[in-house]
Amino acid sequence: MHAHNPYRPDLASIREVVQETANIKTLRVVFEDESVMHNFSFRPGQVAQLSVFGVGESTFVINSPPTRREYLQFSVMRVGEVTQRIHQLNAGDQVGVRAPLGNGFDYENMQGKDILFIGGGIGMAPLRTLLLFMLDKREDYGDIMVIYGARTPHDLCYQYEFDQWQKANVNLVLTVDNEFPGWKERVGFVPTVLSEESPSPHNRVAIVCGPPIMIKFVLFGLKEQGFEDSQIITTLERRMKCGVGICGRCNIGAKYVCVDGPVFSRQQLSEMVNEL
Amino acid sequence: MDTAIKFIAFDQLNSALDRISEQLDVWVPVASKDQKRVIQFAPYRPGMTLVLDHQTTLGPKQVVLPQVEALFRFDYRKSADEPSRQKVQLEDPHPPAPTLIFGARPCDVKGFLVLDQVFSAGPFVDGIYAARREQTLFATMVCGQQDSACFCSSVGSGPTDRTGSDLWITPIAAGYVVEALSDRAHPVMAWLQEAATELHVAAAGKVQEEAARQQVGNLAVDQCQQHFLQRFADTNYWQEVAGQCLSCGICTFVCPTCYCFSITDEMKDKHGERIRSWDSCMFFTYTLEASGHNPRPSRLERYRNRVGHKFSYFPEKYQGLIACCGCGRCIRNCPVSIDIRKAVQNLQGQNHACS
Amino acid sequence: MNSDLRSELHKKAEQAWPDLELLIGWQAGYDDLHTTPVFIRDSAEISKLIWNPWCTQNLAVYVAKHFAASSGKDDKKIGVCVKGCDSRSLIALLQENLVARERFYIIGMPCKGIVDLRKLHALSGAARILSVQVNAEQVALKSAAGVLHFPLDEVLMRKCRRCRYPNPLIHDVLVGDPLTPRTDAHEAYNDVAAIERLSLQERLAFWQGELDRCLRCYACRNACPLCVCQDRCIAETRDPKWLTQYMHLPEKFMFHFIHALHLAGRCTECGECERVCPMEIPVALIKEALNKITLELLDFEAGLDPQRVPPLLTFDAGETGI
Amino acid sequence: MTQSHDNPAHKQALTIVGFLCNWCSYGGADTAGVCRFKQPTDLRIIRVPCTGRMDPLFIARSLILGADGVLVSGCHPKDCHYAVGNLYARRRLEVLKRMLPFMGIDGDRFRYTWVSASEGQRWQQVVTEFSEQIRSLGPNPGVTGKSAAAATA
Repeated sequence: MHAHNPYRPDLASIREVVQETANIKTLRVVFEDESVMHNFSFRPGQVAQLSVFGVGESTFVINSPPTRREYLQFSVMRVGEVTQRIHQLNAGDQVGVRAPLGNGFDYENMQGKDILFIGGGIGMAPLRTLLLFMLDKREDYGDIMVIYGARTPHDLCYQYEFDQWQKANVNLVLTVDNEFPGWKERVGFVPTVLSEESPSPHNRVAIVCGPPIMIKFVLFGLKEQGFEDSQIITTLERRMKCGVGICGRCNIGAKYVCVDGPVFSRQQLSEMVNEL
Repeated sequence: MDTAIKFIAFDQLNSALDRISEQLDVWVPVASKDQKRVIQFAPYRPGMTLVLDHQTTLGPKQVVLPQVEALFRFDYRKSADEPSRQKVQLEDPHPPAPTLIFGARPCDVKGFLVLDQVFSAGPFVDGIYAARREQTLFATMVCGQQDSACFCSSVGSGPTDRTGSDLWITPIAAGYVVEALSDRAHPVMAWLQEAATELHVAAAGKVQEEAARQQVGNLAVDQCQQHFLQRFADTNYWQEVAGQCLSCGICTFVCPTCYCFSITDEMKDKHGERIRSWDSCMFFTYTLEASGHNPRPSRLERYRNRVGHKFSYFPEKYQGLIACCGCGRCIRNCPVSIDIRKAVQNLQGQNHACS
Repeated sequence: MNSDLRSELHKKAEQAWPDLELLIGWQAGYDDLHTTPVFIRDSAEISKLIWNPWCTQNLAVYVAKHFAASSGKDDKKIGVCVKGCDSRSLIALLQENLVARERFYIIGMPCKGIVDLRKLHALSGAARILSVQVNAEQVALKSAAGVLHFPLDEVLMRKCRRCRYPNPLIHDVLVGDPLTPRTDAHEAYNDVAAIERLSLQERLAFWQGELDRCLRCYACRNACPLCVCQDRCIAETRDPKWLTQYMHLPEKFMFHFIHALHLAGRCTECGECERVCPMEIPVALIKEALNKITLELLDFEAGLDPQRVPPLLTFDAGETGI
Repeated sequence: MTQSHDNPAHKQALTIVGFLCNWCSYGGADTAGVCRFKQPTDLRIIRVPCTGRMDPLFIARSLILGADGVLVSGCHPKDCHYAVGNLYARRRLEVLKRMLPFMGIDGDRFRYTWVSASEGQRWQQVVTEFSEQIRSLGPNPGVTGKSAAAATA
C-alpha cells in the first residue's frame, strides 16, 4: 500500500488463470515490483482490491495462504462489470492490487481447537485460505472438518485439491443440491448435511461462508447443535469502493466491513445493528 | 511579524483580495450570474462581487474535497520488450496549491473538522485530502444571519465558533475587522494594509458579543448515540420522520459534513483516471451489490443510515464527535422539507405506535 | 378562507376514512413557509392535514410506490390530496397503467396558486422573513426590515401564473368551489417562446450556463411523479455506461436532455423538477418545450384524459407530415 | 461515437453517424455500394435491428459530443420488418428533431429518412444531400461549455 495515496494500487501481473467452474475463475498474481512481493505479508482472510485500469476495482479475498508466498490467488465469480472484464484476462496481463485490507481470521484463538468449515459456492474461497494455512501448521489444530456444498458437482471450486486436503487428514464432506449423474457424495442443502453430520460443538470453531440464505440457515443449525455465538465465525460482503474505511458505503452501524471486517464472529454481529 | 488587527473597508475588499490572490488561490462566495440566490464558493477573480450577508447554497467543501477528483492517472503504453502487450503506468495527482477560503461561516469550518477525522485519523490516511487540507487557510466570518433551519449551537458550534479557522472576520458598519487566529494566518495579515483602529475593534467587539448571545437551535443531542440504536428497528418511527423522502441527493450534496464518495474509472483511448466523485447514501445504487442484493433497499433504511451515521455511528467511532455542523442546509433544501432535527429530537422516547 | 377550507378538508377526509387504508396529504413543516407530506394511517391524525398556498409538493410522486406496496385488503383505498396540476400527474399514471383508478380516493383541491418561496426571498433581500400573511389576493411579508405588501399573483410560482387547470381534472370529492382558469393555452408557452426567440448560439449558451450549475443530485428526477424508473437510470448505470461520473457539461446536458425526452408527451407540467432544484436551474422549461412540440405535432396534452394513450407509446400508420 | 476534435484542421473530414436498419437501409447502402454509385465518405455506419431500436439518446449523445451530423434511416413506413417499429420511431425522431434547436443544437444536423434495400440510387442521393448539408453547416462545436459564459459573475 502507498502511504500517501491509499487508492493507488501496486501493479501486478497474472501468472496463471484456472477455470474453476462455468462462472468462476482463479487468478494467480504476482506483484511486478519484486520488493513489494518479497515484503508482502497478510493474515488469512484479508482481502485485496483487484483492478483493471479503465474498468474499475472489486474486492476479493486473498485465497492463497500466507504460508505459500509464490503468488497471490483470487477466485472471481462473474457477476458484474469488473468481474466480467477480469474473466477476459489471461496470463501475462496486468492488474492493480491494493492489499492487504480488512481484518482476517483470528487464527491464534483457534489453535488447539477442532475446526469446522462450512462453505457454499464461491464462499469456499476465504475458507480455503485458512484451511491451507492450517494444513501448513497442521499440528496446531485438532480435527478439521469441511462441509462444502454447491448447486452441482460442476460448481465446486478447488476440486483438484480435494485429494491433498483429505491426505492431510481433513474430513471433507461434499454435497450438491440435487441428484446428479455420476455423483457419489452427499445430496442436499448444506444446512441439512450439517444436521446429519451433527459435529460436536465441544472445543470447536465453526467458520461459515456462502450465499446469505445458506448462512442464515447454517447459523440456525449451528445454534441447534449447541454452538455458542463466540464459536461461530463468518465473513460479510458489502459493496466496497475505497477499501480503507473512508468512502463510507460498507458500514453496518459504526463498523466498516472493509477495515473492521470482513471476518466477524456471530457474537460481534449480534452486537451490531441489524442491517444485513 | 505583523500581528496587529487589520481592517478592510467595504470599498477596499476587492483590492485586498487582489493582493492576496497574487500569493494564494482564493475562494470566495459569489452569486450565480442568473440566479442571484444560488451562492457558491468560486475561485476569486478581480472585480468579483462577493456575497457575504447570506449563507452559501453550497459550503466550501468542494475546495478541499472536490466533487470530482483524480486519485491517480493511468496510461496504457506499448511494452518495450513485448510490443503486442500494453503496460500500465500510474501517476499520482499534482500536489495542491496554497489556498485561502474567504468568507466561510463557522458551520462551514466545523464541517471540515468532521471530514478531518475520516480522512486523516486513520487507520488509513487519505494523503490527497490531507495535503489539500494542510494547504488551506480559512478566513471565517462571524455569523449574523440565522434562519429557522439553522441549529449550529445545538451541535457544539455557534455563530462565533472560531475552532478550525485561521483568520476571523467581523463585519462592522464601515467594513471588515480581521484578526489572526493561527500562525498560518500571519502572511495573509501582512498583505492587508490597513490596521484596525480602536473604534473598529470596539465595534467588532459589539458585533461579536451580539452574535455570541445567539443560541441557534434548541436540539438536544446528548445521548442521541444510544437513543438512535434503541430506535433503530422501529420502522414506524422512520416512516414518520422520513416516509416522504424522495431519495434524491440534495441533503448529502449540500451537507458540509457528508463526504461519502464513489470511485470509478474513466478512460478515453489509452488514457484515463480513477476518479472519486461525491456519492449519496440516499441513492439506491449506493449500496447495491453486483449480485443484486441491497442491504439498504428502501428510502427508510437509507435515511435511517444518514441519521445514524451523523448522530450515532460517527460519535461512536470518533470520541463523541457529532457529524453535523447545524448549518441547516439539508432542511432548507429538502424538496419535501424533512427536518433532521425532528428525526434526532424524537429518537428518545417510547417506541412508536403507528401515530 | 384557508381555515374554512381546512375544516372542510378535515370533514371530507373523516367521511372518507372508513374506506381508506392510507391518506396522503400535506402537514405543517418546520416553519410557516414550509409544508411536508404526511401519510395518515390513523383517523386521529386527520387533524394534521392542512391546505394553504404553501402546499407545494405534488403528492402524486408517492402514488405509484404506495400502489405497488398496497395489498388492497378489504377493498380499502389509498386517499390522496391533489391540486389541479397534481391531478394531471395522476391521470398520466393512469394513462400508462401504472396505477388503477379504483384503488384511489382522490380529494381534489381547487387551487389559486402556490407561493414561490424564492420570489419571497428575492423581495425580502438579505432580511430574514419573520412571517407571511396571505389574505385573499394580497400578501403581507414581514421581515426584519419591515412589512411589505404586494399582490399574491406576483409571488406565485411560474407554473401557477400559466396554470390552465386550477381545478383537479379527476377527483372523488372537491374541497372548496371550482375556480376560473387564468390563461389560455397560447399564453401558457410564453416562457418557451422567449427562449425560442434567441439565436441558436444564444440558446446553447443559455443552457450551458444554466446546466453547468447542476450537481447531479437527481432531485429533479426523483421529485418527478412520472420518472418511474429512477433506480435504474441511465445517469447512474455503469453497464451500459452512458454517462461518466465527471462533472463536465456534456454529462449534465445529456442527463437533462434525456430526462426531458423520457417525459415527452408524458410531462404534466407540475413544475416539481424546477422547484426542487437547489441550484435553481429552470429545468421545467425543457419539458414545456417538449409539450409544446407534442401539442403542435401530435395534438396531445398529457394528463387530461385517462383513456388516451401518450403519443410516443403508440403510433398512427396513417399520419402524414412526419 | 467520436468526440469533437479540438484542432479545426481535423474538421476537414466530417463525422457523420449513420444508424441504419438492418433490413432496409443497410441493404440499400449495400446495394449502392455493389452498384458502385459514388458516395461521400463521411458517414460512419452503425447497424441497428430496426429504427424502432433508436433511442433518442444515441442521437443526442452523438451531437452533444460533437458528431457533425446524425442520419437515421429505416424501412419505409408500413414496410417495417417488424411491422410497426418505424411507426413508433418516426414520432420519436420527429419530436427529437424539433427539440434539438430548443437546446441550442442545430436540428439540421439530424435527419431521418426511409430507404429500402433495393433503393441504392435513393441511398446515394440521401447520403450525398445530407453530407452536403452538414458540410455547409460546418463543424459541430458540441456541448463543450467552452463557449458558455462563465457561470458566476
